[in-house]
Amino acid sequence: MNATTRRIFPYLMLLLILTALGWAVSFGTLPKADFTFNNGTEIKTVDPAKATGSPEGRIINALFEGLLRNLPEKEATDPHQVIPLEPTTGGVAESYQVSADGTVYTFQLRSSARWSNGDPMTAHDFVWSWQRMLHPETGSEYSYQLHYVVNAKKYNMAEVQVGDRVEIELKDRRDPLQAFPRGTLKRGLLKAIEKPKGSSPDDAEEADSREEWIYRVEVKPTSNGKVSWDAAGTLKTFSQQPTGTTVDHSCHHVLIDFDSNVEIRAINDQTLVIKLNNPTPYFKQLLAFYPLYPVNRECVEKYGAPNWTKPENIVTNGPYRLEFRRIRDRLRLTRNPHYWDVKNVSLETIDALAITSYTTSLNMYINGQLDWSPTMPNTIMDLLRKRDDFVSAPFMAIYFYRINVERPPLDKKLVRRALNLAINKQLICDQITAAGQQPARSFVPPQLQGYTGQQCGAHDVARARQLLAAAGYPNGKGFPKVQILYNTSDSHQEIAEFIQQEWKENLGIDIELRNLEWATFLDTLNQGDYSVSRSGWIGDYPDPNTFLDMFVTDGPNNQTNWSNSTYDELIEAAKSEPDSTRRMETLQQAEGILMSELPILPIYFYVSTNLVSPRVKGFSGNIQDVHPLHILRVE
Amino acid sequence: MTQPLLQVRDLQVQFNTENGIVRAVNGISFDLAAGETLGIVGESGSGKSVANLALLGLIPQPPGEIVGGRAEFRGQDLLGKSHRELTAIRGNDIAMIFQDPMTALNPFLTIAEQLTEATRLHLGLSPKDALDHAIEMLQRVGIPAAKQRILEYPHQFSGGMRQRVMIAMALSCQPDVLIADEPTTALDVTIQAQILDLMKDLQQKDGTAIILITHDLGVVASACHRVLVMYGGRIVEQADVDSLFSRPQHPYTHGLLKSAPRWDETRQQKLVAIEGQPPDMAQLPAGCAFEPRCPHRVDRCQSEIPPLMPVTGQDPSDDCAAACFVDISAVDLEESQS
Amino acid sequence: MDSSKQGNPVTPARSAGTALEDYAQLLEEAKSIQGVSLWKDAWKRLRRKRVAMLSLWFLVGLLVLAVLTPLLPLQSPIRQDAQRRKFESPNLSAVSLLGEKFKAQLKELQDRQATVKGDLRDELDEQIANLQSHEYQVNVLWHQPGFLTRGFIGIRMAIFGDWAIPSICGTDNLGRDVLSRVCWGARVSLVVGVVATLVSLLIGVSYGATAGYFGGWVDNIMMRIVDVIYSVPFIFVVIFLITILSEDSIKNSLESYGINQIMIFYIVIGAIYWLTMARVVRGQVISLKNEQFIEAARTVGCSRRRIIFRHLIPNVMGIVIVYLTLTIPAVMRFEAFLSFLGLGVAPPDVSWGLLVNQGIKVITPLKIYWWLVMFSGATLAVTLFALNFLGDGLRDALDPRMKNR
Amino acid sequence: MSRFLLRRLGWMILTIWVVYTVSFFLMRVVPGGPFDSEKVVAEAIKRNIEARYQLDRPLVEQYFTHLWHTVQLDFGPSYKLEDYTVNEVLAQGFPISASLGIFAMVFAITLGVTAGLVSAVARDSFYDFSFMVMATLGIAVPNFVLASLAIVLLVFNWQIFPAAGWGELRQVVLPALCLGAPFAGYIARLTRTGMLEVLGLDYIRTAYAKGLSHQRVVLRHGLRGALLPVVSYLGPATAGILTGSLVLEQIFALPGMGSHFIEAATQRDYTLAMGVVLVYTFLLFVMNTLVDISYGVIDPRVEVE
Repeated sequence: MNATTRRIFPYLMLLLILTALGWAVSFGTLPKADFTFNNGTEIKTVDPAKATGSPEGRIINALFEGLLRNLPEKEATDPHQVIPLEPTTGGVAESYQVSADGTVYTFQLRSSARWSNGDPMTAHDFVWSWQRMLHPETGSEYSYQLHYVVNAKKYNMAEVQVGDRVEIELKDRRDPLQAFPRGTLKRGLLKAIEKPKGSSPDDAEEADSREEWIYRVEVKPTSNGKVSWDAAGTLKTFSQQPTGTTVDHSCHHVLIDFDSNVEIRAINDQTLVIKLNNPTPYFKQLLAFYPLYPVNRECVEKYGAPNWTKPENIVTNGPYRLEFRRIRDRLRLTRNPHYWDVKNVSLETIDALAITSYTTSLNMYINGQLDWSPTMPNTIMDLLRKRDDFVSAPFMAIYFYRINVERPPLDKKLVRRALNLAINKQLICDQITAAGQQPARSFVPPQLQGYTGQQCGAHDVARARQLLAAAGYPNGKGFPKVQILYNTSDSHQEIAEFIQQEWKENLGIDIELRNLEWATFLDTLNQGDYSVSRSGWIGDYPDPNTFLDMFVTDGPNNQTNWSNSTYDELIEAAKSEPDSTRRMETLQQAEGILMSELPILPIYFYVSTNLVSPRVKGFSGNIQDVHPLHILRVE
Repeated sequence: MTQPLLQVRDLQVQFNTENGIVRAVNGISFDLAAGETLGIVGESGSGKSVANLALLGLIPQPPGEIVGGRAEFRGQDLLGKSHRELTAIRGNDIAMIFQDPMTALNPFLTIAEQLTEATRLHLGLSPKDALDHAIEMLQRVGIPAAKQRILEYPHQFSGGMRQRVMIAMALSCQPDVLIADEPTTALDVTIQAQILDLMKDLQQKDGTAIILITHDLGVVASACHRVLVMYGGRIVEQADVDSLFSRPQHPYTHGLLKSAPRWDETRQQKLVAIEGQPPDMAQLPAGCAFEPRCPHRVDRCQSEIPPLMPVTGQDPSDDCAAACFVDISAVDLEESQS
Repeated sequence: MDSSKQGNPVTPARSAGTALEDYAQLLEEAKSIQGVSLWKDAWKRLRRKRVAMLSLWFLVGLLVLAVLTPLLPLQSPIRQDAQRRKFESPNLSAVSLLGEKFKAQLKELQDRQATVKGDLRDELDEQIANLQSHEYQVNVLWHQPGFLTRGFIGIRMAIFGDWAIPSICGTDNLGRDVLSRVCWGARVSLVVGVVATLVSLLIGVSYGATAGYFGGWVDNIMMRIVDVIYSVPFIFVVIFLITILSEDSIKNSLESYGINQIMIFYIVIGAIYWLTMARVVRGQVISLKNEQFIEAARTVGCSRRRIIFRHLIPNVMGIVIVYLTLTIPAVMRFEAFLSFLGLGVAPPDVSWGLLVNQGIKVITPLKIYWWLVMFSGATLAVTLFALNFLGDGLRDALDPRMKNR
Repeated sequence: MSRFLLRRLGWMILTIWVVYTVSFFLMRVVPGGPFDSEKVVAEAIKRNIEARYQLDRPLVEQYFTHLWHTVQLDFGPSYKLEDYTVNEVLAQGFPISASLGIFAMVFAITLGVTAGLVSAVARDSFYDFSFMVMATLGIAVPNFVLASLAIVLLVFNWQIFPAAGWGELRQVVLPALCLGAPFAGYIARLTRTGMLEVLGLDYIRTAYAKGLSHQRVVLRHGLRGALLPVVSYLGPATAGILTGSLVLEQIFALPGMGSHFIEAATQRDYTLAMGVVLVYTFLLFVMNTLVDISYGVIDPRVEVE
């Protein structure tokens, strides 16, 4: 290297750094929005079919609108008022009827409902959106919310039986990686399924070999998009991945025919009819819950996933449009001029920030950068609680400990009950969480209408010691080493430390704490590789069922290895029980079993915590902790 | 005699170290006349380098400290000058060459950059003029292809070449005094001669006075007019070069001469090393520093420091002096006869 | 950089003696000079540095304090009393070891006993007795003390009884005494810091020195490996190692060898921090190995091992120690970071990293419980300060090149 | 030089491949997958989701498919940010992290070198002592503690800066200061040590003997040598700044790559984590190459080979 390069080099570097600095400060900034709130984290997606979680819910509720809409019963005058949310016809449906047996819902759509590109909304939009949601390739986590509809589950799980009317999608998609728009569809009757030899009946292996199955289908003729099911068809063979034998067509899927099997029907552009398997009293709630919101077919099929969700492409039907999005920073919403009720939408622009740190969120709120912060550090909760802008309401969610009932000594009911009695839950609520949470003695939160929770024993150390002694561990002697599993966030650690201390002091047993980061924690829990584990559950809809059906035998969310046939029967019976009072009684019986067996230790019921700037009007508390953005105003 | 160019009187330098106070230079005095080459001879640690560095304020302070004395250059006391005043003299009026050409040049800068620095500063040359001047200087010190090589870095030069560069650098402002601190020690013998010749040559052309610090008596013999012999931070003998070699007046000088190999001596003749170790400068003996090693010591040597006295029986104009209580010229004769 | 003249171990013979006896004599002399070893010499020099010595004594004191913590009349580091003692600011009001909570518990049991009869009464009797037993109290106040610690605690109970130092550093959100937690945390943090750093030192120095000394393709490959490891996301490595190692079966078999989770911790941290050390050492070795004294050692016929360990490593020690003083803080902070991720020490064990993390949570614009971050933070900072100054002192003392200056 | 760069490129590709492979399998060995959630979905639904991302394929097949896409610089869709591909996430996050990092680095170097120089020149003076105390403090105090204190002081007490967020210059300053502080401390110490060492060398004496002023000697003759350790520290410092930004991006709510990485790693967003890792690897490699070149630029004795 010669001296000249050497001399120039520092200046080059300087120039480079200066350019970089210039570039760094050249980022444009958006004008301040009318209303800014912290959404807690970056949302996974704005696609209603794929979203889960309440941050997603807040955004999708603003961007989209379902048949029904959860709105407060009345206008809030004071943010501290608790005003229940009800699924109302404030959504796309103008009115609806439910059949006497509670299984058939008929909706009339609002003629004024429009997409944000100006196109009218029709009942077909819902049919297509839900078909998309149920389609296996969409991979919707919340697709089970539609399983109440006749045959929806079968379609979702790609179950087919000989004799079914099926739809077959050929491998001629525009883009093989996009499930929509779909390739050519053949419809017909499934005549036979040929499985390769030696495939075992084992579920997992069967699923693996499924691609090689050969389906014999009598394909029915189609004219003008109508299938003549009664006409004679031609026999064709299909397979996803034919090996060995040749088939007529290779295909993506063989599913039951959606149009003729799944009971979601658009009678005309304005009328939608849905038929359910059982009377499901909370189905209205589900319709007002964001996963069942519709998406725009034209937009989805034109851009494909995930590009259709880009601000420049997306077409929505809610009060807001998506204007701008910067990952893990903000999402800017602007009022949708095509919204049917746009005159009642007050805020022109809304910023949803994705701030994960509680302290940062609080800092920004105090500093005036946020108008609403749903998160805050719980270390100073007692100070925050005294503030006038602290809005709190009971929340249909429970904090509890799962117990792995297969691990001795936790397999003994007496031990579990002793553990439960030895915890001073009141102290946890008063001193650790400190936001007004209620100590839990039942599993179902107390605010659900028409339901009385069944309770387990209250804090009683003497009794707990007696029970433990009866189980064979007087003074905790001989009690094997037990671990509490928890993940690192919030006050989990403090609560675990507290409970560790409680059991040590009151029962004389030594507990280890095992702290894992989130993904490992979930995996460990799923694998059942724990003794006691911190858990939480937020109800999807205000009904005891969302809490109680968790613990049926082998339920995916059971995870305690607990199994009780009476319990299973009661939960199943409640599902098809048309009478609401009797249904509630059945569920109460089930909870009674749960509370005496105690595969879980209820700790406390959550409350929602929100810091809301006094300039914001129309904000009120409710048990879902859902706060529609389009009804908010600022002064 | 005319006023000497540089007059050093009773220079004392000490270092305050963790091991105590090290008295590196204990009151030395000498004069340097224009155009003269003065050799300073002594072992490592005898204070010869420190004394000269002290003149230019180049000893690190702290731990170094000039405790006393005067050093008049053109009638101005160097030791009393401020840092700023000294920088105007350094390199301009008094320049230095150091022992190890491998480390004395800045490895990070080109020869051009290092050579033009002083001339631009002291002579106020423009960059272009300074470069031309530098090339000329390099040519004068005998570096071939100076025009190209001036853009190279020190590591691309051999040791001898680097010392030439050092000399060119030192002489580029035509200083009155050049202090050469062991300029040839680190070089091959053939290169040594070249460098010495070069210095002599340049001296003759520019009339620069040179202080040549060395421990090599051969160098002294070939290059110097006058010699100071230092031991333990003091001058133990001063003499013109001929007298020194023919009639050493101090036992140390004597020892030095006897320990140096000479080309004219037979192979059988053994070299005689001076026994013992150089003195610990932190704990100098109360008397003569050479006393523990001296073959001619007398009782007095242990308690009194012998002053530098003109040598008796010499021509006073020769300015010969030695610091010894014993007149070794007589003793020595006897010894060599026996 | 001329080290030959500055007194490195092997200096090229300056005066060429001609006869054998001269050599013998020279050797004799050299031996008499070399009497003081490098380390003794360094210690002598270190002793003169006041700040470094102060730091050293501070660290030694801290170490002793950490070891003797169970002997001190501190409150319990784990006993909670969120009801009565949550967020007490530093105060001098008298406390007892068992505290108000214990009295309340006892009183509650006695009150209850007075009202009931029969079966439950006996049970309550037993409970009261249990509550007052030494065994129970030790178990409740300290987390699974080891054999030695139990002994210390016994002595502490015998000497000081129920008396304990007031909460001069306040209490935390669960009502635990901060002073006591800081003291107990020192035990974990110091050991983690020192051991992990030593592990990284051992790996890093030998790796770096080898790569640097051999040079060429060996160096190239070894350094590329370091580059690769640098880029591997350590967070996965840590999660992977720790989850694997804390799996029940593996954990039990490790525990039978006496390796517990904290031990795993050191190894993981040490295994991550050796990379920088290796690089630094390599760079230094490369610049040193071409120096004359190494050349000299080679000509004298020293083995490679000897050259690396006797000549190169002592000379890179200076820079290594500087990096060491930078690594220990980094390790301590990393420990805090791991605790933050939930991979650190498991409560109720405490470490300073854990305490600082806890303290951070209470720095809010509304209220700062300053004593939670202040005392743990200050101890951590002062310790790191001391480490730093000690490192500086050691460097000056150890660096052979500083000798003649 | 070009040969050097070519060889480096070769090494880089190899390194990236090794890192890719190690991370790929490491991530999948670690317990937990991208589609685990607290509400467990039925096995069949999970299968559907995994099939969508071809996670049901054999691992080796996944490896080669993904590797092939990666070679074409297509990192695939993010598993947790479903509306984006990893390329889009990186394209949004990178400029933010980069500018934060550049600010922090510039700040660290400027402050560190200045403080180190002053300390070395005025050795054992009051300035030396206070600068070194500050440097040690910078190293000793974790940056998140520093950030919390800075927020309380500078945001709430004196209201100079906004609490968090991204968009304007004012919002970068505080995080960049907190991010750069420990590195400024390191650099100050390295500069001081390096300078002290250099100031004792012969050529510095030569420079003084030439009659150069103190300032000129220190800056022109001393600085380059003293900066060598600093320059070689810049490689690790880049790595440190990249990881340091993980925490600070969260505290200051900056949407940079650091927060993407932490989230991706803890949520097992394989593709995104992989994308960030590879970008980090690339950056580190480029930075290390730059460091090596700078070494050659500063020290002519070093042949860039």
